[in-house]
Amino acid sequence: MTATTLTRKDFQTDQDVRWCPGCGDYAILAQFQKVFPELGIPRENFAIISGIGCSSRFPYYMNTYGFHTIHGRAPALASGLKVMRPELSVWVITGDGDALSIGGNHLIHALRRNMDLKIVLFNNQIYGLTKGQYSPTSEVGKRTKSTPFGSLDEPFTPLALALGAEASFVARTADREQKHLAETLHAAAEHKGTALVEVYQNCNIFNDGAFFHLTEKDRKDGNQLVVEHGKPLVFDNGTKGIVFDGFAPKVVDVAEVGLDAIHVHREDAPVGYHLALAKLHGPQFPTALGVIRRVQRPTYDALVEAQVLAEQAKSDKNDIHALLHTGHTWEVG
Amino acid sequence: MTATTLTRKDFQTDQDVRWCPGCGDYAILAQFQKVFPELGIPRENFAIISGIGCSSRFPYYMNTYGFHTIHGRAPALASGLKVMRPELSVWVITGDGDALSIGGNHLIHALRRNMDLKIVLFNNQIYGLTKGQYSPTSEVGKRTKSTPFGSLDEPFTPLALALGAEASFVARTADREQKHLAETLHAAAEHKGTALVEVYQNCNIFNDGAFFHLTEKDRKDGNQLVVEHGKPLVFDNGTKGIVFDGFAPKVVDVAEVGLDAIHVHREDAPVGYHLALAKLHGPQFPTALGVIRRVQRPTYDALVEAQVLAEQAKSDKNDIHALLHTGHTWEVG
Amino acid sequence: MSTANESNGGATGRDVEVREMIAVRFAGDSGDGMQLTGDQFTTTAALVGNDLATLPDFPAEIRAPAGTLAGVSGFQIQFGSLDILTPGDRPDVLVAMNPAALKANLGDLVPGAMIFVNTDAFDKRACEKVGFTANPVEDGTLAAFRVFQVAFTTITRRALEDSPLTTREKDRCKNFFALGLMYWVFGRPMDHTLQWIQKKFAKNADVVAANTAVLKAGYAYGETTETFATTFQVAPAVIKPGTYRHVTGNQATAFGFISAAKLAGAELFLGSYPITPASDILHELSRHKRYGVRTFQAEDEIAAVAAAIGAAYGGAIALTTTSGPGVALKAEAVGLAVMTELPLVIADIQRGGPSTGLPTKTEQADLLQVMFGRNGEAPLPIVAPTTPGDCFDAAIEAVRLATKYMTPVFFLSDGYIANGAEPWRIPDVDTLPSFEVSYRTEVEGFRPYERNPETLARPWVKPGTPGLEHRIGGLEKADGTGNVSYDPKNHEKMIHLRQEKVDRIADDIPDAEIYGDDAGDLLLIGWGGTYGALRAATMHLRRRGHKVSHMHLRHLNPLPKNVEPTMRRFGQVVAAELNMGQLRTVLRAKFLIDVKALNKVQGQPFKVWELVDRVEAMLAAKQEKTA
Amino acid sequence: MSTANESNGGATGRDVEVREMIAVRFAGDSGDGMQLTGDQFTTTAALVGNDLATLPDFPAEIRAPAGTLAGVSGFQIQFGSLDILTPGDRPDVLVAMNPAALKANLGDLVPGAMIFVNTDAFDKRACEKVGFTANPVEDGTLAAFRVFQVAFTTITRRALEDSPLTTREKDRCKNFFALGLMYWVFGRPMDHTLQWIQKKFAKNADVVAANTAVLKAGYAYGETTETFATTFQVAPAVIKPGTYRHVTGNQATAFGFISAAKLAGAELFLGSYPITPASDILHELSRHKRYGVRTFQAEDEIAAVAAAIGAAYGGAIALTTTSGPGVALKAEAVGLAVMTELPLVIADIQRGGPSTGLPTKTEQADLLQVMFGRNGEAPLPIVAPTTPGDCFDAAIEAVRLATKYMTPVFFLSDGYIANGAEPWRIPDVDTLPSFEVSYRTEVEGFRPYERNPETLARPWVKPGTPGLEHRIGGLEKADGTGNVSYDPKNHEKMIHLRQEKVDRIADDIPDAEIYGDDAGDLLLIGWGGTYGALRAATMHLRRRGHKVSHMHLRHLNPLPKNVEPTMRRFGQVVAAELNMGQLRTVLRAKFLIDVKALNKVQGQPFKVWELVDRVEAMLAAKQEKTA
Ligand SMILES: Cc1ncc(C[n+]2csc(CCOP(=O)(O)OP(=O)(O)O)c2C)c(N)n1
Ligand SMILES: Cc1ncc(C[n+]2csc(CCOP(=O)(O)OP(=O)(O)O)c2C)c(N)n1
Ligand code: SF4
Ligand code: SF4
Ligand SMILES: [Mg+2]
Ligand SMILES: [Mg+2]
Repeated sequence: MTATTLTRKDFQTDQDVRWCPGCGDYAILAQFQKVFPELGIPRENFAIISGIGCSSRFPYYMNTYGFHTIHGRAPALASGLKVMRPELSVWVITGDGDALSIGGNHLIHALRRNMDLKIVLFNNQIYGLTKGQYSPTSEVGKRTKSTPFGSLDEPFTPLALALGAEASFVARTADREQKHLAETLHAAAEHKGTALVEVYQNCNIFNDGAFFHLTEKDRKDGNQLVVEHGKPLVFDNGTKGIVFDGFAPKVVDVAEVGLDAIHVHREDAPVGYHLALAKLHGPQFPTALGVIRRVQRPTYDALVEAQVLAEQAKSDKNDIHALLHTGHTWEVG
Repeated sequence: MTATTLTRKDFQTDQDVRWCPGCGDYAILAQFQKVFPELGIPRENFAIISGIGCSSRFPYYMNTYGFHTIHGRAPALASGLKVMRPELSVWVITGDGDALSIGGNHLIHALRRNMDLKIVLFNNQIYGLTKGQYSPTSEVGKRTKSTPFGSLDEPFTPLALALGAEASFVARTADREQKHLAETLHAAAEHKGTALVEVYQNCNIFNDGAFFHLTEKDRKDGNQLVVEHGKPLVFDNGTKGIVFDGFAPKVVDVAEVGLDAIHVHREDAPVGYHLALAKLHGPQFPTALGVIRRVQRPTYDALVEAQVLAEQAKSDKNDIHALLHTGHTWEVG
Repeated sequence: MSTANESNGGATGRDVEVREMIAVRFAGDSGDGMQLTGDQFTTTAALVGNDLATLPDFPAEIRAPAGTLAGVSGFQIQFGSLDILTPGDRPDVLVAMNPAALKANLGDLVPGAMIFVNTDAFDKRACEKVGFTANPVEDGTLAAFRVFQVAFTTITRRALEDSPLTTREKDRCKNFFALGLMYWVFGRPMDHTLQWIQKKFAKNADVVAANTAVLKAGYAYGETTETFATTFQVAPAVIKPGTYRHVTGNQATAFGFISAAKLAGAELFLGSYPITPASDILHELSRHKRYGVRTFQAEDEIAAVAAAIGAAYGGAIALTTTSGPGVALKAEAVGLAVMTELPLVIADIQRGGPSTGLPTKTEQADLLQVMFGRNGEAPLPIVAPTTPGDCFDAAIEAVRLATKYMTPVFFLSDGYIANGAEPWRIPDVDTLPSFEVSYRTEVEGFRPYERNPETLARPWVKPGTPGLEHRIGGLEKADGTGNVSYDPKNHEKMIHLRQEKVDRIADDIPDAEIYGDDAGDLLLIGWGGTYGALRAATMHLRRRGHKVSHMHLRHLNPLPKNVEPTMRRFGQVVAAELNMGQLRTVLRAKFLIDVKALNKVQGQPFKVWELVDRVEAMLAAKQEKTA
Repeated sequence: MSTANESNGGATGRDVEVREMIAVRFAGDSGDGMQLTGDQFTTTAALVGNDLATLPDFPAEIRAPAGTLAGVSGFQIQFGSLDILTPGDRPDVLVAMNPAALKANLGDLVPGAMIFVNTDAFDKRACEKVGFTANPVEDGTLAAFRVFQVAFTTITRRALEDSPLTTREKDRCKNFFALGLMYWVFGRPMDHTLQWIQKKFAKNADVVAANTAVLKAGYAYGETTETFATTFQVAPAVIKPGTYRHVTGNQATAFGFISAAKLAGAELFLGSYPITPASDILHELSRHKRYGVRTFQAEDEIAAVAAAIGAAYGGAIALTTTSGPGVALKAEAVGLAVMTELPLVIADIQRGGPSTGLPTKTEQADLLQVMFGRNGEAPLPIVAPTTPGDCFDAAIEAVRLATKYMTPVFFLSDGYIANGAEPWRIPDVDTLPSFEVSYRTEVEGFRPYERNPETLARPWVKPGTPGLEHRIGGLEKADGTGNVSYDPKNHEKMIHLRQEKVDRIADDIPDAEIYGDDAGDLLLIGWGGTYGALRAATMHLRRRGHKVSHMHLRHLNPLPKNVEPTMRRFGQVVAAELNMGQLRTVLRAKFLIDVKALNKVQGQPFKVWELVDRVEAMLAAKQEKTA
């Protein structure tokens, strides 16, 4: 199957989709099925690796190579695959519990190594599959089955964690922002290195409406800051903007200060800026969507490949005889 | 034993210290034995929890309660202890492999939760105990037993990772900076919340001299930036300073720009600044030592305690009978 | 299972069947409220004085699409005038809210079972969606059954003609119609449910009115129509007097651990990471901060057990709860608890494996994992509850052993009893075992690994105790001092001491329960959650004249002392397990007795009659051989 | 162990003892270069044609303080004209560089052993530091031995009077003095070491000169002084012709896996996290990128095995290496490999447990962990190498089984053979088994869980293969299609299929090796790294007239087919293990044979003579009973 002729249908499977009706995962699936045929990659060269969670059932619904692994370990498993098979387009699908609770360590190490993986984190700020416990992204005070008196711990901002872990690409989007979601997936696919895409995803059963302030028509304008490289940080239909006073962000009226005063987004700016941007949140600030950081550095898998090739150039790579005879030997008889 | 009469000797044990002669760990131990008696805490109220590694043998040499646990899990084990026993002063001793490789996840979650733990990370940029493999803080290209052709992965900057993980207190010091080390331990001890102290530690066997540019008399002035709250970021005997151009740091001549132009360090500044500071490194920049971030937020253990007390105020906490009879019951016979 | 039928022409001219026990299943879409309906029916049965056992059966998906097989939610109850040991093998009565529910359950019914179908849901599309080519109610598919077609939805709507609720809201009441109808079929009072409706929906009078009306409509429908040929009469059971409540296994487990901590005079700490089917213990314990319970939802299972070890080190009653995959992750840390001899309970609520396996199904295939799944020689006690209610006592027993012997203990439950519920006689708090723990404070002569000569337990010292500062850890300990020791002989000594400490517990646990004679042709050995099925099967086998007894193990390591002698008194010994023969492996290795396997690995509990059949076959085979 | 002594007055008027085998231990401070000295001595012995076995003995600490017991580093070699199976129980000759080295090794020596002490190191302080109240060389402590006092340091300095090296540098040469002396004592040529010095220190002519001078000084010292009463003559062994080299077990393991990948026609991937005593496999494999080996030092053991599974999924020969604590962490992921039926080798280099235990010591206590330490029923094959050299073949065997049967396989080595070295006859590459793997590419009729009718293996498909896109995972698989299935009967079927796949391997492995007659009074069963000691003990037992045979298992799951019938042909069956009886448990459970235990759990290998003694006691006890 050549890549150019692929359509959305080619990526659909015969399995019944088993998410709750209304779940945000459907919308994300739809965008994947739209974007994958556009990437110019033969279908058989995709591998989708997931952990465990509602989100992690994703591979069953994509007609590519897919591996539904165990809880939290998808980035590690995908790393082994990518190191051996650098020609594949390897995607990791994970949830906020899968990626940040049990799997937090593998995530940060994949980012540090800059493994060429596309990691898409469905963040619904809840454990869906296990029926509604709070997660490491749940807001403080959240009442869930496991925190009937309200949760106590400060959540992670996933992109901030990733930036602290040397991420070369971090982006954020939302299930209901279909076009933006598709564009962000495209950007991730094109990045050489670990691309972390956080997708705000509505769990209509256990955490309904967590992101409605960002995704619903009547509320999103004032809360959504869509960032683009080289463009000023404006939102609310261009009426408001973000400036920095030293390292501290401030919301200003564009009309008042003029568009030129507004901070211009750069994907390759110092990471301190990206951290500040990733951490903007309501009610005081809008939430940033888009590619927040994108810088180039060598990928681990490519470096391994180069080391192997350099060494192999020195001798016959199949000569076991030579291997066994390295060092001191002696003859008997 | 009342706290006030304690001396260094009270914290020494009868166990032979089994680090290699010349190891930086000795210097750190000496400062602990100096600082602990000064903290006004009864000896029996210290608990030192470590993982596995050369550094993690530390508890055996401190005459307090000590637990040499398993590799990477010390922050998690210490969390359970602290939640049950908030009155104890709980210290975690860990290495760069223990804390950041196998234990990375527990570390970032402890920081996020702001467990009231003092985590002291002996960073020698190598696996000492297992005889010299590269670690997640080893520089790229490092040749070790497990990377004979040079390591490929970007190291973590431990404090940057911590900042991305919502740390309320991060500091850096070095084994050979005895006074600074002691002051930093004091600051950590006084912080309510997770305090992460990175101690650059010389492993004279497997990674000798890794920090000599920061600790040796003839080299340190130009490379060491000691930060203090409210003081400008100057180094090299006050001749040089750091300024920020937007988010980008720059080294300037103090004589040229004037002291007032130098950026003033604030421990409670926006985290983007702390990240920028934590990531300064040579050859272009000096390395920051000192308390880089210190902010107050509630600790997990205190919040748990408060929830428990609030609930206990409502009823008899020992009334099992009431517990078993909650909800619908019926009588037979 | 009907064991005695007696048909009388009732007052209305219809038959009244008197039953010793009967099994009813409610089945519908996930959204149809079947669990609630089952709960109500159960409570009323209990109030009427029946003994009973129940089993909910959830779909694996959170919300599967409506009308699909994957989305069917079921609730089964068996109740009767006898000792009820299981929720029943095969329902005598099925309430099917839609074609999916019918399809999913048809294979399970006893021949001649009564089926109540909601005909409104049986349109062509719905039937085809689940693979019926025609309407099964009409095409003879159900010929073997007594089928009653009732237009649940239509009648519900009719009963609510005057209600201000929307049609969708009205339709949601139809489970109360089904419940009302069943109350009539079994001659049960509606009071409890009526009161419950009042309380539950107190905030919305319209809903109270609607549910009340529909419940009554269901009852009235039974009474006034001529459709139903039979009603049932199930007499109260002879039940031990006392105060009763329902508990699921997981709830009883939570109650047990809270109580155990109180009995020990210490505070309970739970470190846990959610996982099916163990999460409900975390949920339940999270609610009981007022009893000093501290729950810590950790970042993963390793952190959960590590935190629990830290809590134990701090002097708490420390617990970690999980299922099989989580146990695998905790293995290394459990070894640390063995080496440091700290009290800790690891609760494994088993589910179908290997790997993610069948996460919502039951199995008993973790026994060898909990027994052997650690590096090095790391023995520890294992306690396995037998019924939902027994989870309470087994939890207390696990804590008792952990604290008395200073050792980690496995509490080995399973999905079947964890989710299953039964009426539970609430124990008198004063009758619970007392085992207040004591912490060492005496400085004189303190040595961290000095042992109690009877139990071999080392002292438990709380950090914060002046003068007892000491260090422990995972490296081998010198006998007595607890210092790090690489001495070869010391290592062997410590290995033997740790083993002997566990072995000695055999003197401190009751004999295994034996049902039936203590000698005979065949001994059925089981453990844990298969108790009810094995016991019921043995009862039937004995009624049928077989010399069969049942020995059930709650303590799996060490084994009770009567296990071996009892086994030797039977012609055949059979280990019946929901695995490939794990206890069997242990028994054979220990005693060199030719224990036979009676295994099932289907993610399902044993059915009583399959046990009866398989045991009879084994008896016959043996007879043939010896004949 | 000396088995035949013959004393001749030699040319110099001193005795020459002819020995069939002899054991020598070099011991000193960590910094004294004992490992290097041992290596040189070993290579020369090999070149002279002796058979031999060696054992290094490192301190647990990286660099323990000089002069302490904890800092003693030792190297033992046994060599001879016979088949040498172990490094020797008790040295006949000890070279002690300081009091600590003497103290640490004294208890191990045979009575009458020769001890060479470096008197320069025996000052008062040094003696007292290790607990000697007086100089043991002088106070009669060594009365039972033949002690030779040599001033190693003084003579070394003297030999280097003209050298430009510093005194500290000169003193570092003293191990070459010891080596030269030993070469004289055993009549060995110095050529090899002289060449080696040239090459090794090529960059520093002064060091070459110094080491050369000191080596020769040691030899000359022996030859010219009258101090030594005895020298030894150890004839060459009859050794199979071929090209030989030294290998440690870990090195042979690495070579084996590289070769296996080449034989399979695929690339090798190693995912690993450093841990003693497995790290050297990682180190060795990291050096061989030229053979396409990709090593990945992961963030932890879980990531290491997960990455290996990912590599296997990608079509690689996937390996993960660790020790017991790491195996515990990998358990959950190994279950995933079982469920997804991917080839994977997990190498467990066992060490002393439980928990962190005795990390630098050997043990065999992970057998039940690797057999049973996973949730659910998750059977897999286990291969255990028997000697350092056998690690090579066992590694190939593990890969062969993994790829042929599409299953994870455990490779169960231990610290003793991992660090031990032996001369190894390098196999002719053409004689290695060939088992080229094939990946499915045919689209027609593809089903992910269709099985090869003979092996029951499912097809191996590389992502990137057009038309075969499919999904796998840890949930139970439907037979054939591999789709997710919650069907009870399917689950049971798959459980049985996975078990049968492993069971069928019994048809594809050789019978267990039996040494001695195939019937008799006592069968000694062992597995893995105890091979040499058991074999040597059996040899001695047979020489002493006992009807004892030795059966050694390299395949532990499934067991070779001759295991049961062989066991049944012996009066007693004894499982000799460095644990509390783990193989014994397996054998008893499987065969109901009363296998007796001969255990040792001291972090040490078996000594040949302790085996002989214990077996003789068992033989005597049995005779008494039957008499
Ligand atoms: C080792 C292990 N621990 C726990 C679980 C149970 N578990 C499955 S998914 C999950 C969390 C799901 O949350 P998230 O990753 O946010 O995914 P979502 O369902 O919300 O998409 C948990 C705790 C498991 N399957 N395996
Ligand atoms: C589960 C487990 N994996 C691996 C090891 C082996 N191990 C012990 S310490 C260590 C790393 C030590 O490095 P670091 O934490 O930097 O401490 P250092 O020795 O440098 O102080 C490793 C890999 C272990 N003990 N347990
Ligand atoms: S529980 Fe939430 S996340 Fe999971 S499928 Fe349902 S709606 Fe989606
Ligand atoms: S190996 Fe390095 S870190 Fe470890 S004790 Fe020696 S010098 Fe210190
Ligand atoms: Mg989630
Ligand atoms: Mg280190």
